[in-house]
Amino acid sequence: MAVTLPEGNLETRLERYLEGLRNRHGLEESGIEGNVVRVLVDSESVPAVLATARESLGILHLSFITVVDKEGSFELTYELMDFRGARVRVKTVVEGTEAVVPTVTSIYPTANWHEREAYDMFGVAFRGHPDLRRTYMWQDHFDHHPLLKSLEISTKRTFEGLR
Amino acid sequence: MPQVGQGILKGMGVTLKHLFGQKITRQYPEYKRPLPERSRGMLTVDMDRCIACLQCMRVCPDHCISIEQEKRDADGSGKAKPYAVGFVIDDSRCMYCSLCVEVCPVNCIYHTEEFEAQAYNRLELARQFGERPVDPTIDPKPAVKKKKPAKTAPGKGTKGEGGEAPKKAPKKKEEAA
Amino acid sequence: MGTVLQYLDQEPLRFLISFALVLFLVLNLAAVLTMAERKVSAYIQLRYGPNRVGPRGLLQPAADVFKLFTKENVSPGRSDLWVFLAAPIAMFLPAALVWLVIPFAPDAVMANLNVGIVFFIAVTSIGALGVVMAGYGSRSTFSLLGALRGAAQMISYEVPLILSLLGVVMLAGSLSFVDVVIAQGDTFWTWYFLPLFPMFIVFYVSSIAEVKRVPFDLPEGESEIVGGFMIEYSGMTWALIQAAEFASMGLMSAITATLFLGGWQPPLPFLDLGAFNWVWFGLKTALIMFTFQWIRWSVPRLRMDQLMDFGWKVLVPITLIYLFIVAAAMLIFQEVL
Amino acid sequence: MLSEERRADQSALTEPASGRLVNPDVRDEFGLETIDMNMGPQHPAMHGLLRLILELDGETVVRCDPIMGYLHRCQEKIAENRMYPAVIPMTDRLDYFANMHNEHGYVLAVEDLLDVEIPPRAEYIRVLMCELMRLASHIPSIGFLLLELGAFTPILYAFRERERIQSIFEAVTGARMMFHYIRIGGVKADLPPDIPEKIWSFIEGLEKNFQSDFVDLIEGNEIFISRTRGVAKMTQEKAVEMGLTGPPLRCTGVDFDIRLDYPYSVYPELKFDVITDTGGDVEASYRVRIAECLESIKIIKQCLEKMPEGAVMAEMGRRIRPPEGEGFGRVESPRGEFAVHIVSDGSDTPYRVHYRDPSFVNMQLLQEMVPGHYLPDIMPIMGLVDPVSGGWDK
Repeated sequence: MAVTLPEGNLETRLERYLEGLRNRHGLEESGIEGNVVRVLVDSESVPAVLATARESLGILHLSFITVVDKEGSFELTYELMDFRGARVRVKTVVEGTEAVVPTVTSIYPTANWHEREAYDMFGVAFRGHPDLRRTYMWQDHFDHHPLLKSLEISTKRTFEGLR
Repeated sequence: MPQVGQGILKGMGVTLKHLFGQKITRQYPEYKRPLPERSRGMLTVDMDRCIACLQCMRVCPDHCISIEQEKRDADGSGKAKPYAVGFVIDDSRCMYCSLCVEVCPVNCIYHTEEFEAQAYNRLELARQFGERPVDPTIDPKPAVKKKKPAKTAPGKGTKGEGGEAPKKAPKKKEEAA
Repeated sequence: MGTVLQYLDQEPLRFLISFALVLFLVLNLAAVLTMAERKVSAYIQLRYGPNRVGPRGLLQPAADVFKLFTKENVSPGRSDLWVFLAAPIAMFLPAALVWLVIPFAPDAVMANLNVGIVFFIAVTSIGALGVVMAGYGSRSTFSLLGALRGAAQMISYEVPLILSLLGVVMLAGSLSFVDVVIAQGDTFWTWYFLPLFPMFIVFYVSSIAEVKRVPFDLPEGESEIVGGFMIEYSGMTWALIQAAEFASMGLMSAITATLFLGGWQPPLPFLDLGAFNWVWFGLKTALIMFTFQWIRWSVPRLRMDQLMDFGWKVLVPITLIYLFIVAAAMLIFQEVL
Repeated sequence: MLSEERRADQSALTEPASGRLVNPDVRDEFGLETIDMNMGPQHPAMHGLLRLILELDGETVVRCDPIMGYLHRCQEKIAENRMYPAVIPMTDRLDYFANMHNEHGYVLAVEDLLDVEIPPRAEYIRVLMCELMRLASHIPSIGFLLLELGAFTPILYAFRERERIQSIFEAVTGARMMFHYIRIGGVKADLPPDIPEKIWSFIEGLEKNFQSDFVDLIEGNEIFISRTRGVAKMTQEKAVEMGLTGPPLRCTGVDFDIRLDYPYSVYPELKFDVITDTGGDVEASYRVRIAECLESIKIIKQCLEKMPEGAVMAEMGRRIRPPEGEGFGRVESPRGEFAVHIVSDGSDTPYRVHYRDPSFVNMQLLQEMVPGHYLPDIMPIMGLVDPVSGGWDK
């Protein structure tokens, strides 16, 4: 079972991706920047957009999911790569401090751990995730999400005055 | 399976060759490898040249340098200038990133070839350089303030605090000396 | 065992002395072998090995033993203590006992049993019991897995081991080690490793498996089950297990040298050293031991299913077929002679 | 011991997305229960601090659940509280077998924000260092694979070569592991004058040893083949689905290499091949790593030959304060795609730094591939993924 990698010119491919995404979904914002197709979508339509990207446009690789805490809202970046020079960056903004985003694990199975990590670090819950546990932090007795801006860490010396 | 065992025998040939080959162990405590010029060992300070500008203290990501500053007319020019009366480098924190060496305007802090930093007590690793010992357990740097976007960097406007903190009497003078 | 009891009746003093001698020899052999193992591994790996204690590190085994004696003997909280403590002894004793019947030189054999080979087979198979005891007694998943692997492996590999011994017995016509050595003659082309070459290989391979060394060290499986059955041992109990391993390794080398490489016999008649013929025995044993160590540091380890496949589907058929060939050849040549 | 059909049955039982059993109460034909086993975090053969919760049916693994976080330092939070240049020494601590690549990835992301022109000599030095680092990572990882299979010797031969590379690094950067060498806008210092010669002689020595110590010793060994061939066999689709990159992906035959497909630095000016293999198992990944070492040697030679003269640091201000925006850096680290995403708010500390570490993503393979294999097969699968503790735990 070999996978087919996209071929052809980079520009035409980028155009194709942009058109393909535009035609099927109501995008809030879109454009091409260098070798990146930038797309801003509503958080509920993320799985649909990613499904289009994988199934009909043939973008096979989900590189990472970044969550940015904007203090009041979360910005999620899904970086997709087609293995041949083109990138698709799907962005979505979720309001609120306890965000819930639909999962994309059924489309990109590799998102499993990315989403677990995002949940662990930010408390962003992914609806429909098969195994939403913490990745790094303790499973029980730890209620914080370390990368939230509201969690202040001490930048002083560790163990100050303790030795 | 025509060549069963051939691969194993070939591998055993390689090990047999090495059995009689040149050994590469260095007998460490007796033989010490010459260190290259750029090697980054433990830090040391030339206190005569230090102008107590506190830049190394501020840039240090691990908060391992503490400097106690005082206005003093050290060079006899009749003008009181900042003078480092206490200077401590805590090797138990230092990560040898060399940022302080690069930032020093008078090249008075530099890496030596010394790298054997072992002690029975973590406090013994805090090496004092000034005339007066500084308590290494107290952090002279303020915590990073939460910044607003596009504002000046943390660290600015916090000058002076650095010198004040360690002025409490050092608790463990005997170890500092 | 009747002969042993007879011995005890007749010359109790001699028996006790021999047994003490054997213990002394085996323990020393284990110490020397640890040293040799470390040196060989070091030289293969471009290192020097232990070289700090004594001249060229030769006193390292003494230092090790001293260290192990002074260490606390920790046993796991919920272990079956008596089984846990008895297991190293059950492993060590068989490895030491068989040395009683090994002929070092024409007259230097502590108990010249006429069923020496049967004695050897019977006693070594107790070793598997020790492994199971250790694994069961420590009450740890890793130990249990190691013990089960060990039991399965040692029992499986006993089959080709015994079958390959049958060839020797058939050729020599005797079950006594001394008779086997004498039957091999004092020229190296009449030694049994040439006419019985496949059996020699099978015996060698299954003896590696029997002493649980790479590539058959699954019961230990350092990178999978972290020492397996001996994971919970420390101090002297651990040292005893270690001594048992090295003793049985030395034992297997000695048996290989005795049965296939002519024992104390010199390779050519004019090299006969008379009373010093045990030197030949020692040299041959040392050579086999070195090959054990050489293999140990050159190859990776097999998996359990592959190990079983190899034992039952390769070694056993080879031995059976060759046993048949040997029997046929003997029949034919007897007619001719 | 389970029959082949039963093993196939059990892999069908596992759900594709997470690798957890739909029906965890698996009993074999005698009604015996499975046993739980806890491997790690203190396990001599485990790559770093990883804990695997295993469910065993005899020697067959029916469930494998990796637990991470024993080395988690929250590097991303640390980076948020540091100035841009002071993050570089911390990236060294991420994947500590590919420090140069981490630095390079982070620096590329900051330069993406800043829009600076890097002097060509600095670019060549970066590539030279990165390829040396790749050698210093691939060679020990071959040794680790063999170590886990029970052969102790190759790891020492591998470390002999790695130590030589580290000596070169020490002469260039001043440290053997935590280099802090690649800086925003260039590299810290030019190569010392005698270094090209040293690298040439090292490469000559390596080429002399490579065949015997890493190919002859291992490749044809029947035990090695039987332990690795067909273990963790995966299709291209599976590998792509899992998000694998680097040698684990290339060993299935997908020729994806960021150095060629998403070119950065001076890789477009250099000639090298993407190594692929069709096996898709542990043995194939070993062959890919061996061949990539040879490719790296090729790149190092080209770098040394083409090395231009000039400055090694771009002209930039002392204080680095990128404009608001986002920066991406992506490099091909020895383990796969290492990507850095920086969000800047215009101050001199980053607002958010995200590291995409290949060890972390590739480790999902364990959850997926291990069930259905025997217990000893976990170790070669770890050798296929070759994760590094500092990488997956950030």
